[in-house]
Amino acid sequence: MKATVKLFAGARELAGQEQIEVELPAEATVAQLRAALLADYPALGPLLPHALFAINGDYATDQSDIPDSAEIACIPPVSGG
Amino acid sequence: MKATVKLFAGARELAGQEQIEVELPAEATVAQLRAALLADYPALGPLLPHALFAINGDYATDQSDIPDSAEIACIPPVSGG
Amino acid sequence: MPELTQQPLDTAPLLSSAQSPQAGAVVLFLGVTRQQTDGRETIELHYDAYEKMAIKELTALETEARQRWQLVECTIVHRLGCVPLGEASVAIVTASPHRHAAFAAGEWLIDTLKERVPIWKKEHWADGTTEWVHPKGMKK
Amino acid sequence: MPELTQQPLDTAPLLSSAQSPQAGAVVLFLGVTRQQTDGRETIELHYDAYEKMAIKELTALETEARQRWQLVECTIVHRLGCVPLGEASVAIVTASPHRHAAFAAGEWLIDTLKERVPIWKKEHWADGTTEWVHPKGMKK
Repeated sequence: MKATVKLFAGARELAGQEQIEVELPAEATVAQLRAALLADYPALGPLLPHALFAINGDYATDQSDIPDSAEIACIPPVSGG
Repeated sequence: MKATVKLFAGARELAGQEQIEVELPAEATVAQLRAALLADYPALGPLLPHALFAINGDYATDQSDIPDSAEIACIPPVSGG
Repeated sequence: MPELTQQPLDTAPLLSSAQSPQAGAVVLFLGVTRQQTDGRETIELHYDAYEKMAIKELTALETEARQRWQLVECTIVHRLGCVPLGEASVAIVTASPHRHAAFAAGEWLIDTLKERVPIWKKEHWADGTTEWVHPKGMKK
Repeated sequence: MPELTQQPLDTAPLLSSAQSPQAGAVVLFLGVTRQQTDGRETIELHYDAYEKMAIKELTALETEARQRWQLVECTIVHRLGCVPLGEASVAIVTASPHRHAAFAAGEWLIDTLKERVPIWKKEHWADGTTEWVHPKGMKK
Protein backbone atom coordinates (compact mmCIF):
# COMPACT_ATOMS: atom_id res chain seq x y z
CA MET A 1 0.00 0.00 0.00
CA LYS A 2 1.00 3.59 -0.49
CA ALA A 3 1.16 5.55 2.76
CA THR A 4 1.16 9.34 3.09
CA VAL A 5 3.08 10.69 6.08
CA LYS A 6 2.58 14.21 7.40
CA LEU A 7 5.78 15.99 8.43
CA PHE A 8 6.28 18.79 10.95
CA ALA A 9 8.97 21.16 12.19
CA GLY A 10 12.52 19.88 11.61
CA ALA A 11 11.29 16.84 9.66
CA ARG A 12 9.39 19.07 7.25
CA GLU A 13 12.45 21.29 6.91
CA LEU A 14 14.79 18.33 6.24
CA ALA A 15 12.45 16.80 3.64
CA GLY A 16 11.47 20.11 2.10
CA GLN A 17 7.85 18.89 1.95
CA GLU A 18 4.77 18.96 4.19
CA GLN A 19 4.05 15.32 3.47
CA ILE A 20 5.76 12.42 1.77
CA GLU A 21 4.64 9.13 0.28
CA VAL A 22 6.15 5.73 0.87
CA GLU A 23 5.32 2.25 -0.43
CA LEU A 24 4.68 -0.30 2.33
CA PRO A 25 3.74 -3.99 2.36
CA ALA A 26 0.16 -4.76 3.40
CA GLU A 27 -0.31 -4.87 7.20
CA ALA A 28 2.96 -3.07 7.77
CA THR A 29 3.98 -1.95 11.24
CA VAL A 30 5.39 1.39 12.35
CA ALA A 31 8.84 -0.21 12.51
CA GLN A 32 8.55 -1.10 8.81
CA LEU A 33 7.37 2.43 8.05
CA ARG A 34 10.36 3.91 9.81
CA ALA A 35 12.75 1.66 7.89
CA ALA A 36 11.08 2.50 4.55
CA LEU A 37 11.27 6.22 5.25
CA LEU A 38 14.92 6.01 6.16
CA ALA A 39 15.62 4.19 2.86
CA ASP A 40 13.58 6.52 0.66
CA TYR A 41 14.28 9.86 2.42
CA PRO A 42 17.86 9.76 3.74
CA ALA A 43 17.58 13.50 4.52
CA LEU A 44 15.34 12.51 7.47
CA GLY A 45 18.15 10.37 8.90
CA PRO A 46 19.12 12.71 11.78
CA LEU A 47 15.55 12.92 13.13
CA LEU A 48 13.91 9.58 12.37
CA PRO A 49 15.53 7.56 15.19
CA HIS A 50 14.13 10.10 17.70
CA ALA A 51 10.71 10.54 16.09
CA LEU A 52 7.45 8.96 17.15
CA PHE A 53 4.60 8.20 14.78
CA ALA A 54 0.93 8.94 15.24
CA ILE A 55 -1.81 6.95 13.55
CA ASN A 56 -5.15 8.70 13.25
CA GLY A 57 -4.04 11.23 15.89
CA ASP A 58 -2.80 8.75 18.54
CA TYR A 59 0.78 7.92 19.38
CA ALA A 60 1.75 4.49 18.04
CA THR A 61 4.54 2.11 19.04
CA ASP A 62 6.96 0.39 16.66
CA GLN A 63 4.75 -2.71 16.92
CA SER A 64 1.54 -0.92 15.93
CA ASP A 65 -0.10 -2.00 12.69
CA ILE A 66 -0.86 0.68 10.12
CA PRO A 67 -4.46 0.39 8.89
CA ASP A 68 -5.36 1.17 5.30
CA SER A 69 -5.95 4.89 4.67
CA ALA A 70 -4.88 5.83 8.18
CA GLU A 71 -3.69 9.38 8.79
CA ILE A 72 -0.01 8.92 9.54
CA ALA A 73 2.17 11.62 11.06
CA CYS A 74 5.84 11.73 11.90
CA ILE A 75 6.28 13.43 15.30
CA PRO A 76 9.85 14.55 15.97
CA PRO A 77 10.66 15.32 19.61
CA VAL A 78 8.21 18.00 20.71
CA SER A 79 9.12 21.42 22.12
CA GLY A 80 5.89 23.24 22.89
CA GLY A 81 5.23 25.25 26.02
CA MET B 1 6.10 51.96 83.16
CA LYS B 2 2.79 52.25 81.39
CA ALA B 3 2.62 50.23 78.16
CA THR B 4 0.10 50.69 75.36
CA VAL B 5 -0.76 47.53 73.44
CA LYS B 6 -2.40 47.59 70.01
CA LEU B 7 -5.10 44.98 69.49
CA PHE B 8 -6.34 43.39 66.26
CA ALA B 9 -9.07 41.09 65.03
CA GLY B 10 -10.48 38.77 67.72
CA ALA B 11 -8.40 40.40 70.46
CA ARG B 12 -9.85 43.82 69.59
CA GLU B 13 -13.33 42.30 69.56
CA LEU B 14 -12.87 40.58 72.94
CA ALA B 15 -11.49 43.73 74.58
CA GLY B 16 -13.89 46.10 72.85
CA GLN B 17 -10.99 48.52 72.26
CA GLU B 18 -8.33 49.15 69.61
CA GLN B 19 -5.63 49.49 72.23
CA ILE B 20 -5.26 48.94 75.93
CA GLU B 21 -2.91 50.16 78.61
CA VAL B 22 -1.17 48.08 81.22
CA GLU B 23 1.24 48.91 84.05
CA LEU B 24 4.54 47.00 83.87
CA PRO B 25 7.72 46.95 86.00
CA ALA B 26 10.75 48.62 84.42
CA GLU B 27 12.65 46.33 82.01
CA ALA B 28 9.71 43.96 81.78
CA THR B 29 9.72 41.03 79.36
CA VAL B 30 7.01 39.88 76.99
CA ALA B 31 6.20 37.06 79.42
CA GLN B 32 5.48 39.67 82.12
CA LEU B 33 3.38 41.66 79.66
CA ARG B 34 1.32 38.60 78.81
CA ALA B 35 0.73 37.85 82.51
CA ALA B 36 -0.23 41.46 83.25
CA LEU B 37 -2.70 41.55 80.35
CA LEU B 38 -4.29 38.31 81.50
CA ALA B 39 -4.77 39.75 85.00
CA ASP B 40 -6.11 43.16 83.88
CA TYR B 41 -8.14 42.04 80.83
CA PRO B 42 -9.61 38.62 81.59
CA ALA B 43 -11.77 38.94 78.44
CA LEU B 44 -8.59 38.30 76.42
CA GLY B 45 -8.14 34.93 78.17
CA PRO B 46 -9.18 32.71 75.24
CA LEU B 47 -6.72 34.32 72.81
CA LEU B 48 -3.71 35.39 74.88
CA PRO B 49 -2.10 31.94 75.22
CA HIS B 50 -2.04 31.65 71.42
CA ALA B 51 -1.03 35.24 70.66
CA LEU B 52 2.42 36.51 69.77
CA PHE B 53 3.65 40.02 70.52
CA ALA B 54 5.45 42.40 68.23
CA ILE B 55 7.77 45.14 69.47
CA ASN B 56 8.36 48.00 67.05
CA GLY B 57 7.00 45.87 64.23
CA ASP B 58 9.08 42.71 64.82
CA TYR B 59 7.95 39.47 66.38
CA ALA B 60 9.25 39.08 69.94
CA THR B 61 9.71 36.00 72.12
CA ASP B 62 8.56 35.63 75.72
CA GLN B 63 12.14 36.44 76.78
CA SER B 64 12.32 39.70 74.81
CA ASP B 65 12.71 42.89 76.82
CA ILE B 66 10.24 45.68 76.24
CA PRO B 67 12.03 49.02 75.68
CA ASP B 68 10.53 52.27 76.95
CA SER B 69 7.99 53.78 74.54
CA ALA B 70 8.15 50.79 72.21
CA GLU B 71 5.23 50.18 69.90
CA ILE B 72 3.70 46.99 71.27
CA ALA B 73 1.13 44.89 69.41
CA CYS B 74 -0.74 41.76 70.35
CA ILE B 75 -0.80 39.42 67.32
CA PRO B 76 -3.40 36.67 67.63
CA PRO B 77 -2.92 33.71 65.24
CA VAL B 78 -2.94 35.15 61.73
CA SER B 79 -5.32 34.16 58.93
CA GLY B 80 -4.43 36.23 55.89
CA GLY B 81 -4.20 34.89 52.34
CA MET C 1 7.38 45.81 46.62
CA PRO C 2 4.29 44.47 48.38
CA GLU C 3 1.04 46.37 48.56
CA LEU C 4 -2.06 46.46 50.74
CA THR C 5 -5.19 47.82 49.12
CA GLN C 6 -8.88 48.28 49.82
CA GLN C 7 -9.65 47.94 46.10
CA PRO C 8 -10.40 44.84 44.01
CA LEU C 9 -7.11 43.33 42.84
CA ASP C 10 -6.11 44.21 39.29
CA THR C 11 -3.99 41.39 37.88
CA ALA C 12 -3.25 42.96 34.48
CA PRO C 13 -0.48 45.35 35.62
CA LEU C 14 1.01 42.64 37.86
CA LEU C 15 1.24 40.22 34.95
CA SER C 16 2.52 42.74 32.44
CA SER C 17 5.31 43.93 34.73
CA ALA C 18 6.30 40.27 35.34
CA GLN C 19 6.43 39.34 31.65
CA SER C 20 9.91 40.36 30.65
CA PRO C 21 12.48 38.88 28.23
CA GLN C 22 14.37 37.63 31.31
CA ALA C 23 11.40 35.58 32.51
CA GLY C 24 10.73 32.25 30.85
CA ALA C 25 7.94 31.55 33.32
CA VAL C 26 5.37 33.63 35.16
CA VAL C 27 3.14 32.17 37.88
CA LEU C 28 0.20 34.08 39.34
CA PHE C 29 -1.56 32.81 42.46
CA LEU C 30 -4.93 34.20 43.50
CA GLY C 31 -6.54 33.37 46.84
CA VAL C 32 -10.29 33.60 46.28
CA THR C 33 -13.21 33.86 48.72
CA ARG C 34 -14.76 30.39 48.71
CA GLN C 35 -18.41 29.74 49.48
CA GLN C 36 -18.06 26.44 51.35
CA THR C 37 -15.73 25.83 54.31
CA ASP C 38 -16.08 22.53 56.16
CA GLY C 39 -19.76 22.37 55.25
CA ARG C 40 -20.56 25.96 56.31
CA GLU C 41 -21.56 28.67 53.87
CA THR C 42 -19.69 31.97 53.66
CA ILE C 43 -21.30 35.18 52.35
CA GLU C 44 -18.18 37.33 52.37
CA LEU C 45 -14.87 37.78 54.16
CA HIS C 46 -13.45 40.89 55.82
CA TYR C 47 -9.70 41.33 56.15
CA ASP C 48 -7.89 43.49 58.68
CA ALA C 49 -4.15 44.02 59.09
CA TYR C 50 -1.53 45.57 61.34
CA GLU C 51 -0.59 47.44 58.21
CA LYS C 52 2.85 48.79 59.03
CA MET C 53 4.08 45.39 60.23
CA ALA C 54 2.29 43.50 57.44
CA ILE C 55 4.18 45.52 54.83
CA LYS C 56 7.42 44.83 56.69
CA GLU C 57 6.74 41.07 56.82
CA LEU C 58 5.59 40.94 53.20
CA THR C 59 8.76 42.76 52.15
CA ALA C 60 10.80 40.22 54.13
CA LEU C 61 8.97 37.37 52.36
CA GLU C 62 9.75 38.85 48.94
CA THR C 63 13.40 39.28 49.92
CA GLU C 64 13.66 35.73 51.26
CA ALA C 65 12.03 34.29 48.13
CA ARG C 66 14.52 36.15 45.93
CA GLN C 67 17.35 34.68 48.00
CA ARG C 68 16.00 31.13 47.78
CA TRP C 69 15.06 31.10 44.09
CA GLN C 70 16.30 32.85 40.96
CA LEU C 71 13.44 35.29 40.42
CA VAL C 72 13.17 38.22 38.08
CA GLU C 73 9.89 39.35 39.64
CA CYS C 74 8.17 38.70 42.96
CA THR C 75 5.23 40.78 44.15
CA ILE C 76 2.52 40.24 46.75
CA VAL C 77 -0.67 42.32 46.89
CA HIS C 78 -3.21 41.72 49.65
CA ARG C 79 -6.69 43.21 49.69
CA LEU C 80 -8.17 44.47 52.98
CA GLY C 81 -11.78 45.16 53.93
CA CYS C 82 -14.68 43.24 52.39
CA VAL C 83 -13.86 40.56 49.79
CA PRO C 84 -17.03 39.10 48.24
CA LEU C 85 -17.44 35.49 47.06
CA GLY C 86 -15.32 34.63 44.02
CA GLU C 87 -13.11 37.72 44.37
CA ALA C 88 -9.41 37.58 45.20
CA SER C 89 -8.02 38.52 48.61
CA VAL C 90 -4.38 38.01 47.63
CA ALA C 91 -2.37 37.98 44.42
CA ILE C 92 1.20 36.70 44.26
CA VAL C 93 3.18 36.91 41.06
CA THR C 94 6.56 35.27 40.57
CA ALA C 95 8.68 35.15 37.42
CA SER C 96 11.85 33.18 36.80
CA PRO C 97 14.06 32.12 33.90
CA HIS C 98 13.05 28.47 34.47
CA ARG C 99 9.57 27.46 35.51
CA HIS C 100 10.12 25.34 38.61
CA ALA C 101 11.42 28.33 40.58
CA ALA C 102 8.32 30.39 39.82
CA PHE C 103 5.99 27.59 40.98
CA ALA C 104 8.03 26.74 44.08
CA ALA C 105 8.43 30.37 45.14
CA GLY C 106 4.73 31.12 44.60
CA GLU C 107 3.60 28.23 46.74
CA TRP C 108 6.17 28.96 49.45
CA LEU C 109 5.10 32.63 49.53
CA ILE C 110 1.41 31.90 50.10
CA ASP C 111 2.18 29.13 52.63
CA THR C 112 4.51 31.43 54.58
CA LEU C 113 2.27 34.49 54.30
CA LYS C 114 -0.46 32.47 56.02
CA GLU C 115 1.90 31.69 58.91
CA ARG C 116 3.67 34.98 59.44
CA VAL C 117 1.97 38.09 58.15
CA PRO C 118 -0.28 40.00 60.60
CA ILE C 119 -3.45 39.92 58.53
CA TRP C 120 -6.72 38.41 59.76
CA LYS C 121 -9.95 37.40 58.15
CA LYS C 122 -13.44 37.53 59.58
CA GLU C 123 -15.96 35.03 58.30
CA HIS C 124 -19.42 36.34 57.56
CA TRP C 125 -21.49 33.15 57.61
CA ALA C 126 -24.76 32.69 55.75
CA ASP C 127 -26.55 32.21 59.11
CA GLY C 128 -25.82 35.86 59.97
CA THR C 129 -23.03 35.23 62.47
CA THR C 130 -19.47 36.49 62.14
CA GLU C 131 -16.21 35.08 63.45
CA TRP C 132 -12.55 36.17 63.40
CA VAL C 133 -10.41 33.28 62.19
CA HIS C 134 -7.52 32.46 64.53
CA PRO C 135 -6.02 29.09 63.64
CA LYS C 136 -4.59 27.22 66.60
CA GLY C 137 -1.04 25.96 66.61
CA MET C 138 0.41 29.12 65.09
CA LYS C 139 4.13 28.81 64.42
CA LYS C 140 6.60 31.35 65.67
CA MET D 1 -11.50 23.04 26.70
CA PRO D 2 -8.04 23.75 25.28
CA GLU D 3 -7.41 26.25 22.54
CA LEU D 4 -4.78 26.97 19.91
CA THR D 5 -4.59 30.54 18.68
CA GLN D 6 -2.47 32.74 16.43
CA GLN D 7 -3.31 35.77 18.60
CA PRO D 8 -1.55 37.15 21.70
CA LEU D 9 -2.90 35.36 24.78
CA ASP D 10 -5.55 37.26 26.72
CA THR D 11 -5.38 36.21 30.37
CA ALA D 12 -8.28 38.32 31.65
CA PRO D 13 -11.11 36.02 30.45
CA LEU D 14 -9.17 32.94 31.56
CA LEU D 15 -8.78 34.33 35.07
CA SER D 16 -12.31 35.61 35.39
CA SER D 17 -13.83 32.30 34.32
CA ALA D 18 -11.60 30.51 36.87
CA GLN D 19 -12.51 32.79 39.78
CA SER D 20 -15.67 31.21 41.14
CA PRO D 21 -17.08 30.80 44.66
CA GLN D 22 -16.07 27.12 44.43
CA ALA D 23 -12.42 28.00 43.87
CA GLY D 24 -10.34 28.99 46.87
CA ALA D 25 -7.23 29.13 44.72
CA VAL D 26 -6.45 30.06 41.13
CA VAL D 27 -3.02 29.49 39.58
CA LEU D 28 -2.06 30.91 36.19
CA PHE D 29 1.12 29.78 34.48
CA LEU D 30 2.54 31.71 31.52
CA GLY D 31 5.41 30.41 29.43
CA VAL D 32 7.20 33.46 28.08
CA THR D 33 9.72 33.91 25.24
CA ARG D 34 13.06 34.38 26.99
CA GLN D 35 15.96 36.31 25.51
CA GLN D 36 18.85 34.20 26.80
CA THR D 37 19.11 30.41 26.39
CA ASP D 38 22.38 28.77 27.39
CA GLY D 39 24.25 31.95 26.58
CA ARG D 40 22.65 32.46 23.15
CA GLU D 41 20.32 35.34 22.35
CA THR D 42 16.85 34.77 20.96
CA ILE D 43 14.98 37.39 18.89
CA GLU D 44 11.67 35.57 18.67
CA LEU D 45 10.16 32.08 18.64
CA HIS D 46 7.84 30.51 16.06
CA TYR D 47 5.49 27.71 17.08
CA ASP D 48 3.96 25.10 14.80
CA ALA D 49 1.59 22.27 15.71
CA TYR D 50 -0.08 19.17 14.37
CA GLU D 51 -3.23 20.99 15.34
CA LYS D 52 -5.84 18.23 15.30
CA MET D 53 -3.69 15.95 17.43
CA ALA D 54 -2.46 18.76 19.67
CA ILE D 55 -6.05 19.58 20.62
CA LYS D 56 -6.69 15.89 21.30
CA GLU D 57 -3.60 15.60 23.52
CA LEU D 58 -4.32 18.88 25.33
CA THR D 59 -7.87 17.69 26.00
CA ALA D 60 -6.47 14.42 27.37
CA LEU D 61 -4.13 16.41 29.66
CA GLU D 62 -7.02 18.48 31.02
CA THR D 63 -9.05 15.31 31.61
CA GLU D 64 -6.16 13.56 33.36
CA ALA D 65 -5.48 16.59 35.56
CA ARG D 66 -9.13 16.69 36.62
CA GLN D 67 -8.90 12.99 37.55
CA ARG D 68 -5.71 13.46 39.58
CA TRP D 69 -6.65 16.64 41.43
CA GLN D 70 -9.88 18.24 42.61
CA LEU D 71 -10.15 21.07 40.10
CA VAL D 72 -13.03 23.41 39.40
CA GLU D 73 -11.26 24.86 36.34
CA CYS D 74 -8.47 23.66 34.10
CA THR D 75 -7.72 25.30 30.75
CA ILE D 76 -4.71 25.33 28.44
CA VAL D 77 -4.26 27.87 25.64
CA HIS D 78 -1.23 27.66 23.33
CA ARG D 79 -0.23 30.35 20.89
CA LEU D 80 1.10 29.39 17.44
CA GLY D 81 3.09 31.40 14.93
CA CYS D 82 5.49 34.16 16.00
CA VAL D 83 5.83 34.87 19.75
CA PRO D 84 8.06 37.91 20.40
CA LEU D 85 10.34 38.33 23.43
CA GLY D 86 8.48 38.77 26.71
CA GLU D 87 5.18 37.52 25.26
CA ALA D 88 3.46 34.31 26.36
CA SER D 89 3.38 31.18 24.22
CA VAL D 90 1.23 29.19 26.63
CA ALA D 91 -1.25 29.97 29.41
CA ILE D 92 -2.47 27.32 31.84
CA VAL D 93 -5.08 28.17 34.44
CA THR D 94 -6.08 25.81 37.23
CA ALA D 95 -8.53 26.46 40.07
CA SER D 96 -9.23 24.29 43.09
CA PRO D 97 -10.94 24.53 46.48
CA HIS D 98 -7.54 24.19 48.22
CA ARG D 99 -4.38 25.73 46.86
CA HIS D 100 -1.96 22.84 46.67
CA ALA D 101 -4.02 21.11 43.97
CA ALA D 102 -3.98 24.20 41.74
CA PHE D 103 -0.18 24.54 42.01
CA ALA D 104 0.51 20.82 41.55
CA ALA D 105 -1.86 20.46 38.60
CA GLY D 106 -0.48 23.58 36.90
CA GLU D 107 3.10 22.38 37.15
CA TRP D 108 2.20 18.84 36.04
CA LEU D 109 0.30 20.22 33.04
CA ILE D 110 3.17 22.29 31.70
CA ASP D 111 5.71 19.51 32.39
CA THR D 112 3.54 16.95 30.59
CA LEU D 113 2.59 19.28 27.74
CA LYS D 114 6.29 19.67 26.99
CA GLU D 115 6.66 15.87 26.76
CA ARG D 116 3.54 14.85 24.89
CA VAL D 117 1.81 17.51 22.84
CA PRO D 118 2.78 17.77 19.15
CA ILE D 119 3.82 21.42 19.15
CA TRP D 120 7.28 22.60 18.13
CA LYS D 121 9.21 25.82 18.48
CA LYS D 122 11.73 27.31 16.13
CA GLU D 123 14.43 29.51 17.60
CA HIS D 124 15.22 32.71 15.72
CA TRP D 125 18.67 33.56 17.05
CA ALA D 126 20.14 37.04 17.15
CA ASP D 127 22.89 35.92 14.75
CA GLY D 128 20.25 35.47 12.02
CA THR D 129 20.10 31.67 12.08
CA THR D 130 17.01 29.62 12.86
CA GLU D 131 16.65 26.16 14.37
CA TRP D 132 13.76 23.84 15.12
CA VAL D 133 14.04 22.62 18.71
CA HIS D 134 13.91 18.82 19.05
CA PRO D 135 15.02 17.76 22.52
CA LYS D 136 16.73 14.39 22.63
CA GLY D 137 15.56 11.62 24.91
CA MET D 138 11.87 12.22 24.23
CA LYS D 139 9.65 9.96 26.33
CA LYS D 140 6.94 7.83 24.79
